[in-house]
Amino acid sequence: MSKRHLLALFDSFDEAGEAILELRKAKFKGFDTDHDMIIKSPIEHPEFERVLGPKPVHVQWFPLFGSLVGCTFLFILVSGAQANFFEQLKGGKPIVPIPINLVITYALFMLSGVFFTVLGLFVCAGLPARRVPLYTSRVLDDQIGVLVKADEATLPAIKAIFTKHKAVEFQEEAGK
Amino acid sequence: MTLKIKDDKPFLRDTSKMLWDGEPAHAEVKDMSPHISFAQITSDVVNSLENPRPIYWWAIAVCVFMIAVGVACEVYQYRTGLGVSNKSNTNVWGVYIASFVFWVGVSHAGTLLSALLHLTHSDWRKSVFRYAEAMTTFALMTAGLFVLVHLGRMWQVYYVMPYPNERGVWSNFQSPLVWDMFVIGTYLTCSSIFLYTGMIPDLAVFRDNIHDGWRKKLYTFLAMGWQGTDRHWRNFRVAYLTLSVYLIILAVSGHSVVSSDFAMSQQPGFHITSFPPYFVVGALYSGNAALITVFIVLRFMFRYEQYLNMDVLRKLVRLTFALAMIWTYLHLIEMATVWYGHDTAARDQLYFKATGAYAGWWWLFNFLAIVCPWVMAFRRWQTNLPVQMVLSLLLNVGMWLERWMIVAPTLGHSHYPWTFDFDQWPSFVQWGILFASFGWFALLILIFCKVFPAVSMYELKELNYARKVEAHHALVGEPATKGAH
Amino acid sequence: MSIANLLQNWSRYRDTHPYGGAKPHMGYKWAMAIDMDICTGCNACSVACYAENNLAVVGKEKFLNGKSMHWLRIERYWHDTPEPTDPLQLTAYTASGAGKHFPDQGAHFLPIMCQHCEAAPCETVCPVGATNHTQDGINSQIYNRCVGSRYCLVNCPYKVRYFNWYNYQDPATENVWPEPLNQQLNPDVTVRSKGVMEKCTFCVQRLRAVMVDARTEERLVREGEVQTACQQACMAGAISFGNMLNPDSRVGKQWIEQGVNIALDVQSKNEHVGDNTPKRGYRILENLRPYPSVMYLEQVRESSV
Amino acid sequence: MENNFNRRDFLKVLGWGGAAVTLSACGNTSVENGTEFVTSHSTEAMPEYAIPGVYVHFNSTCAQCDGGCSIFGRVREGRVLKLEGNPESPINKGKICGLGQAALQAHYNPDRITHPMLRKGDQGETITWDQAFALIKDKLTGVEGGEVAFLTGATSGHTGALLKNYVDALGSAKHYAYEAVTPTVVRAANKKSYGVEMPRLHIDKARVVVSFGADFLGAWVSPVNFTQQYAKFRKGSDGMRGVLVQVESKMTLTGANADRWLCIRPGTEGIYALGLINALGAKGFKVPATAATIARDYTAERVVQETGVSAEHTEKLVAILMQRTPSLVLVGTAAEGYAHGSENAAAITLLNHVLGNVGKTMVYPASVPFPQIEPKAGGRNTLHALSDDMKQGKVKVLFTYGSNPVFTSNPSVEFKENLQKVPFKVVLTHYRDETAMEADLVLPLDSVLEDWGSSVPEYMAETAQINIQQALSERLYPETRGFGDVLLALLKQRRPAEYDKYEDFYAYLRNAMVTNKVALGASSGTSDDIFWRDTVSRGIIKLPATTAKVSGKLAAIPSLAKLTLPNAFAVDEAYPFHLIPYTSAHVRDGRHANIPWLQESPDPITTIVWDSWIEIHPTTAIKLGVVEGDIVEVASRSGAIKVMVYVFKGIHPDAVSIPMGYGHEAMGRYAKNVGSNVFKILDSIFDRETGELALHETRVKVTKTGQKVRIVKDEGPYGGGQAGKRIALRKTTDKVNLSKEV
Amino acid sequence: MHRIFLNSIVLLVGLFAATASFADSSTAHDGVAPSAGNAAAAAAVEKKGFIADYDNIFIVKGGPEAKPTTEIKPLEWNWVDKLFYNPMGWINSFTDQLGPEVEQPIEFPHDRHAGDPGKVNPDGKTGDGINCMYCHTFARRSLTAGIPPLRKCIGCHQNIPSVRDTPRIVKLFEYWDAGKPIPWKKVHDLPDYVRFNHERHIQRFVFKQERPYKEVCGYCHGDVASMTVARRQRTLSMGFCVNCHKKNHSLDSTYTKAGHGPNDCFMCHK
Repeated sequence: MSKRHLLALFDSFDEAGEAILELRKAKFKGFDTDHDMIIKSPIEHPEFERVLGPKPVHVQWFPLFGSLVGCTFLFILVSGAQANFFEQLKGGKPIVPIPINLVITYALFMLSGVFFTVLGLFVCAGLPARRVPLYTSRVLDDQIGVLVKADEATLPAIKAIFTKHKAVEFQEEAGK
Repeated sequence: MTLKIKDDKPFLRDTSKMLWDGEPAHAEVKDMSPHISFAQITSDVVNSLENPRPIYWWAIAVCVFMIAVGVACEVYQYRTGLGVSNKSNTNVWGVYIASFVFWVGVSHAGTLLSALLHLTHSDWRKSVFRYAEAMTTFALMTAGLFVLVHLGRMWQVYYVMPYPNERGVWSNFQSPLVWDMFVIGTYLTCSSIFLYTGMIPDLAVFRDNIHDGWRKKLYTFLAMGWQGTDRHWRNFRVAYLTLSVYLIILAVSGHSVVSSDFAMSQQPGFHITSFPPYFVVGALYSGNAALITVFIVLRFMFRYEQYLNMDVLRKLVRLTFALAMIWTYLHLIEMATVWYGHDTAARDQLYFKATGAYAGWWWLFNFLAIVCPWVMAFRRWQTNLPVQMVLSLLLNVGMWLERWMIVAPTLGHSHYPWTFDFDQWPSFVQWGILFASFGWFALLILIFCKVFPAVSMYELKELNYARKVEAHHALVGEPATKGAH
Repeated sequence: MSIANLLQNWSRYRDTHPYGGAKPHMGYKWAMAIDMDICTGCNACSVACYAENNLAVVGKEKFLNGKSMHWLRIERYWHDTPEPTDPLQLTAYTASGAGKHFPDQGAHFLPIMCQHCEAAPCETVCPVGATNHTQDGINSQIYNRCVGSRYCLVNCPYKVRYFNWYNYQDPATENVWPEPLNQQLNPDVTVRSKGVMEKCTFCVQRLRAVMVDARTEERLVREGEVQTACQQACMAGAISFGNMLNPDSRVGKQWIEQGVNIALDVQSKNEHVGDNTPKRGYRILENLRPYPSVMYLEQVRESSV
Repeated sequence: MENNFNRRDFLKVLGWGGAAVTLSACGNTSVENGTEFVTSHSTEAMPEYAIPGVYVHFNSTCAQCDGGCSIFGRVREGRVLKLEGNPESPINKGKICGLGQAALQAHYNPDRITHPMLRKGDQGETITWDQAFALIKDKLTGVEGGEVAFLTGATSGHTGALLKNYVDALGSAKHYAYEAVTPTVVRAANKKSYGVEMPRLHIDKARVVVSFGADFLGAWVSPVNFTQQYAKFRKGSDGMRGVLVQVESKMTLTGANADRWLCIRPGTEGIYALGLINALGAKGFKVPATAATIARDYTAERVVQETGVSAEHTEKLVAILMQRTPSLVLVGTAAEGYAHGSENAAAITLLNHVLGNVGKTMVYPASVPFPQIEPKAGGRNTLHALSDDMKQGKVKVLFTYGSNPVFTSNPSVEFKENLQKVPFKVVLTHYRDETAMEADLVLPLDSVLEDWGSSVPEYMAETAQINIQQALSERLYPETRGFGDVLLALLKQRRPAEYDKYEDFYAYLRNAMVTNKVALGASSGTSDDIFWRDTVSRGIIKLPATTAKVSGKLAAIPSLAKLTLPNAFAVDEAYPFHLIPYTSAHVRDGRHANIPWLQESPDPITTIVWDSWIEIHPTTAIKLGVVEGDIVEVASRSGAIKVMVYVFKGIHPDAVSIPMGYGHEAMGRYAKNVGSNVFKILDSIFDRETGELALHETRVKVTKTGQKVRIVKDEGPYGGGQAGKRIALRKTTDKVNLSKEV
Repeated sequence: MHRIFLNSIVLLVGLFAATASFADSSTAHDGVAPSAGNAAAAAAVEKKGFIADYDNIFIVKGGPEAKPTTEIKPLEWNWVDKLFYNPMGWINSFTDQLGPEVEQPIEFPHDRHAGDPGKVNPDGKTGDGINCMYCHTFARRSLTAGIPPLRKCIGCHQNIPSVRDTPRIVKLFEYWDAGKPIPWKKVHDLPDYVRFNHERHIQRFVFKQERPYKEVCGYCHGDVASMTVARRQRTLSMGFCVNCHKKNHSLDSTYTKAGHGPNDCFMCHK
């Protein structure tokens, strides 16, 4: 059975939230709110987390990994370079000075951390993303969009729930 | 009644003619109205980019002229040698290094507003942090130029980079200048990334609102397909928060390393352990002063009266005053430790600053940087635009002088008495390049504000939503919850 | 490099100059001693240095602006009344013109050049490693590596480094060697271009020439085989220079005799008996711990006249 | 196979290649594309011994001053790169002063004259040497020998002999030997007192040296030798470090090195010397009766009053003079430069007799047994004589060599004006100096590094010696000639039979030496070639020492009984200050002013470079209302100059001092318009006995002009204080034993 | 441009290489310390007995007692070094190192003079097997190898009538008759701030180690005996020198007779 997209636009976070809550309770067949529903909003709205249920975020592991790898790598690079370039003696300082190398190491600790954070964002958020169907610029402007993907059969029921919660507009994928 | 993010009350843009909330036209906008709609914010920002006041183009012209002056000076200096900048073997550094530190300092305010205040959930930062963040990046770029200008052989600057080369030679990792290169490079890279990352949602709005031309392509590319889905926002929040943390560390370590350029040397007057905090706070202080200047300019130039409003200015000014006081304390502490310390060379040095060839400038800087900010303590002047404009410029001059007073008289009075007290007045080349740096910085800011959202739309919308919630709760008589954010 | 190399030789890489364990300079440690009792301040050494090392004569205006290039400068001090050490008093003292009080016990001439510090403050701060410590204890300056950050000069306690503010051999602008003056230029010494730092090298071109000969003959350089230009010119013989590790060397004997140890920042002779020691050797600004390689011998003035 | 290679090509290419030791700004691209030319390093033109990249050392003699130091040149690829002292020479023992080092820049000076020049109106026209000699011959015809005059600096050696021959050949032509600064009066006084003009000094053996204005470490007689002796003197023997007391009105370099610098009222040096004799007698020292009689009137009170030297210091000096023997008393430029200079010098030499130093620390000098090559020197009195002759039109042809009288003459001589009355003036010189600007014919000389010659030093350090001056390199400019070559060419015009056999001066010199090889110490069996090669490679011929002794007897001194000294000067209201022209160790009388190294080498005392200055005592400065850097007008009865003020306590409040040798109006890019010429304000007051100009006798007034400059000096604005740091340390003690030191 | 490109590639490769160097510790050992070479190096250090005497200087003066020097393993260049720490030197060994062709005033046939007498040159003649230092005579006693004087050419050629009329020899005699040196162009030219010492290298390798001169000279100059006009065969860049000087070079090098080139910058740049 083919699946189709439906986008409902709301004016209010509360209304959208209630609609989602009801949708989650309704448990339509072939419609999993965790995977088949996407909320789009112009601002981040933490209340949605309550209605959407637990959605773990894994971005933070990227900087941890990046920072550790980055600083280790740089420490070895710098120490190795110093050991390799040992004709460059410095009076009063050892050839491989640890406190000094830590300063530079610290810089790369953060640089690679930042790189990996952004990498983590892109990986976890799925950026760069292709446009999903039924995109409207209004969800970045001043409306809240709830995009669902469901069997054709269930769509009217879903739509009914949206209408009940004062969805101001619907957009539907054209039928196959 | 549910709270709608769209507001049906008409918002009249033209504040010069009309009122909102029933106040007279000449009144200043005190705070952002909760009645303003999200779409209004979008259209305001988009429109302001399209139609700045004509003075914008004049400003661009002035900037270009300033840059031309600096380029001419630099070409002359490049061809003839650094001698034309009128330094000497005693005063080997001069305006260039002072300006380098100054510009690195300016960059710190952006980080403070965007990263530190982000962590502390300070809502008022939301309208100013974007251009502040841009200032961070551009100030660092300007600072980098001073490094180049300062070098005796700038065409060999790549020797500083540690890269595997044919000669089998590496740069000296023990040198604070190499740390500088690492840390400032990291800071610049990371602040650019931070700026860009924070801009992604806004770029998506631009992508949707601008329909043709190269800018459409640019925004489409840069927005990376952002659609504001819950997954996007969720990860974005964590990533942005993480970046903020990194940026704060970077800002602190960055300027600490810059201070170590001085503090790591044996030069009395530089060789002070309190330099890192002193530099960091001084940077925040001078950066905030610069922020106020840019605030006033942008507010006028791009008609941002609604968003860069008096409430934000007041908070900025108060923050600046607080930082000025912390800085004053550290400044006095620094002098006091020198005073009570056993290092006679450093004491001698301090006396030289206060009484020697640079005494006039030293006292002027002390007046500008310590006494002048007290004007900011007075509520009636905190939102007085002309006063704040002049004041912020004076503070900037004062803080530039502070850097110059760290560099010039200190070098003129080191350990070795034979070379004491050379006072070398910088030549027009040094002044010209300093002059140009302001033009360069301003030009970058102006171009940025014309091309990218100078105020953050999504954060403004968040702020606006929070206000709406407050207003709503006030209306229905419920206590406002903290859940708005 | 490899991790293996790093780990295997780790202890060696952690050695420091000069007070660490093993000595990085084996066989050679060039050092100098200057007897200021017989230095008359005649400037012959300085002119010899100009001749040997292709130093630029910068002219009146640039000299005035502090751009002079004398690697070896002779400083003249007056000792009339002891100067106050407290800065506040000192400021008043200098302001009153008392600092220029004339001594009837003559002047004090101090030839000062790069001190070739064993823990040189300039070396660690050079971003590109243009100034290093050679294994024979010289503070090297590699002109073609220098990018001109001038940090070394900032960090030099003695201010004996000199920066090329102009292109002194550029025929178009600042030519200080007009034809045929340039024919005198020493081909063993690079003429520095604009934007690089330069300083006394202990006449390294002479040192390296004899060291190469000595290597060919499989021996070490003998005492007296090499002289620096200033030493060779000094009429009073106030400057002695040589390999301190050579037991025959005059300079090494002088250091030992004067009780000055290169690896200490407070000499034991000063520790125990204060400054009243009959020994005259001292190093300038020793308390900053650069461990300079040039020892000065105090001037003596007869008190019975 | 003989072949004449063009040496110029060779030198040009080498010079180019060698001078291209510049630091290029390129990155690591190392090899250029064959654009540089190289040439066969060893051509026919280049001697076999010259290996590119390897230094060859040639011995020669320094001619920068009359000290006669032997030098060797480090020569590489045909270019002299560095001069060092020749260790063989007893005078300088392998050392060389800054002035000597700078001979290089005299050689490579960009302002040297490269061609003979003939005056054409205000311009000079380049001519050939043949034309020049023909012209001279032409001008000399019909001129009586007595109407030809030679004005030279000090001459000696074979050029001196040739000059004498030429002067003779012209028939009673006159030779005026003239040095702007020369110890003529001291020589005369020495001659009277010791029987020799310049006794050999044993500073190193003295335990106390009392120097009356003799700047023997700076610019007096033979500074290189004296500095070396001084070093030994300071170390001392038997643990007794030598004590130096300098008595003078303006601190010289020697004064700056003294254990006690006694600032004395100008002109009262003789009084002080006699006062010392009196004080010695009073302390029980055995003073000969003659001396005691003369010194009887110079009581301690009078000495204090007249000289301004405190009684305390005099007492201490007397005590140490009695305690430590032998001592040495020197009389120098500052004491002799007065109208009563001879009396001053006589009084001071008397002190030496009293102290019993004669024969101990001053001994009979060696001399060369060839009178024709002995040094000939003269003071300013010869210049006056010449100028008078010119004024009266007695001089028809004038040759000048090795001196710059237009620059160094004092105004009353009116040398420049009188020079106009000479119909034909030939100037042999290196630069277009002031005298050359007045010349009709300018003949460019070889630099001393290109020229052959011999010289006999005026001051012999140990044994007698003849110095050989060897050409260290090819001529830089092909159209220059040595003085000897010019003389020889001129002599060939007069005495062809005698001189045509010599191709050039080198041949003459070689012949003259080789002919006398036995007298010069070679065994008769030595072949000429070997003798000559040895001589040239040693650069010096040492002759056996003489056994004569200086006279130590007071009775032998004529006119001693008549020795009286005038009282201290009365203050001249109109011109209140004594002017002390100061001989700078570097620029001397101005002949070295065009050497950039010397101009940039700071004056040791004031550390001023590239300028002249007037030293004024602070109290005087306060009186005049001037501070450092003010430009003042210094006016004497003869003229006025403007000069900047250096406030300095090392000068008597009644005196001001200006260095000589600055203020050139011509000469070259480095000398021109640097400072002011103090010669231009010297009054014509002469020593009563010798007729020499009394250099220190001029009185001046100083007026503020209101202009101000920043003084260019090495000392920073801090003023040379030590800020309480341990920079330059000094022990003030009489209990050190340096003689055991390494 | 291609160098920059290569450099950036190498930088990326280097990232992996550094990671690989973790695992390198065992394999690198083979490259680092071949037992025979090590023993020789140790023996070389031991033979320098006089250095032990100098050690006492510090003790006499009351300085800190010297620890016995830990003998450092001589550095060998393993693939990590080549790849990561001096990749350009490594890449250069694959690229064309030939210098530009230099047109000389007289096309001097090196092969005819220095070539192997048994080998037939392209022009159909054999070489004369003349030692390089017969003409470049200063190489063993001076910094510069020197271009032979024209006299040297003539010295032989006036006695070789058979080639007297060939164009090159005619030209040679033209210079000789005009008394002008031949304006040879420089083929091996180092920047002015580099000072290479021919003497030391010839003394060491030809006279001490008695290696064939062709090998010694040819190490930098290539097989000149097979060329007519000499052409640069190596980059002669700093890496070329440094790589060689690093071989068997230990940190404790004295300037006496250790088995490696000196490594401090002042040796060539001064």
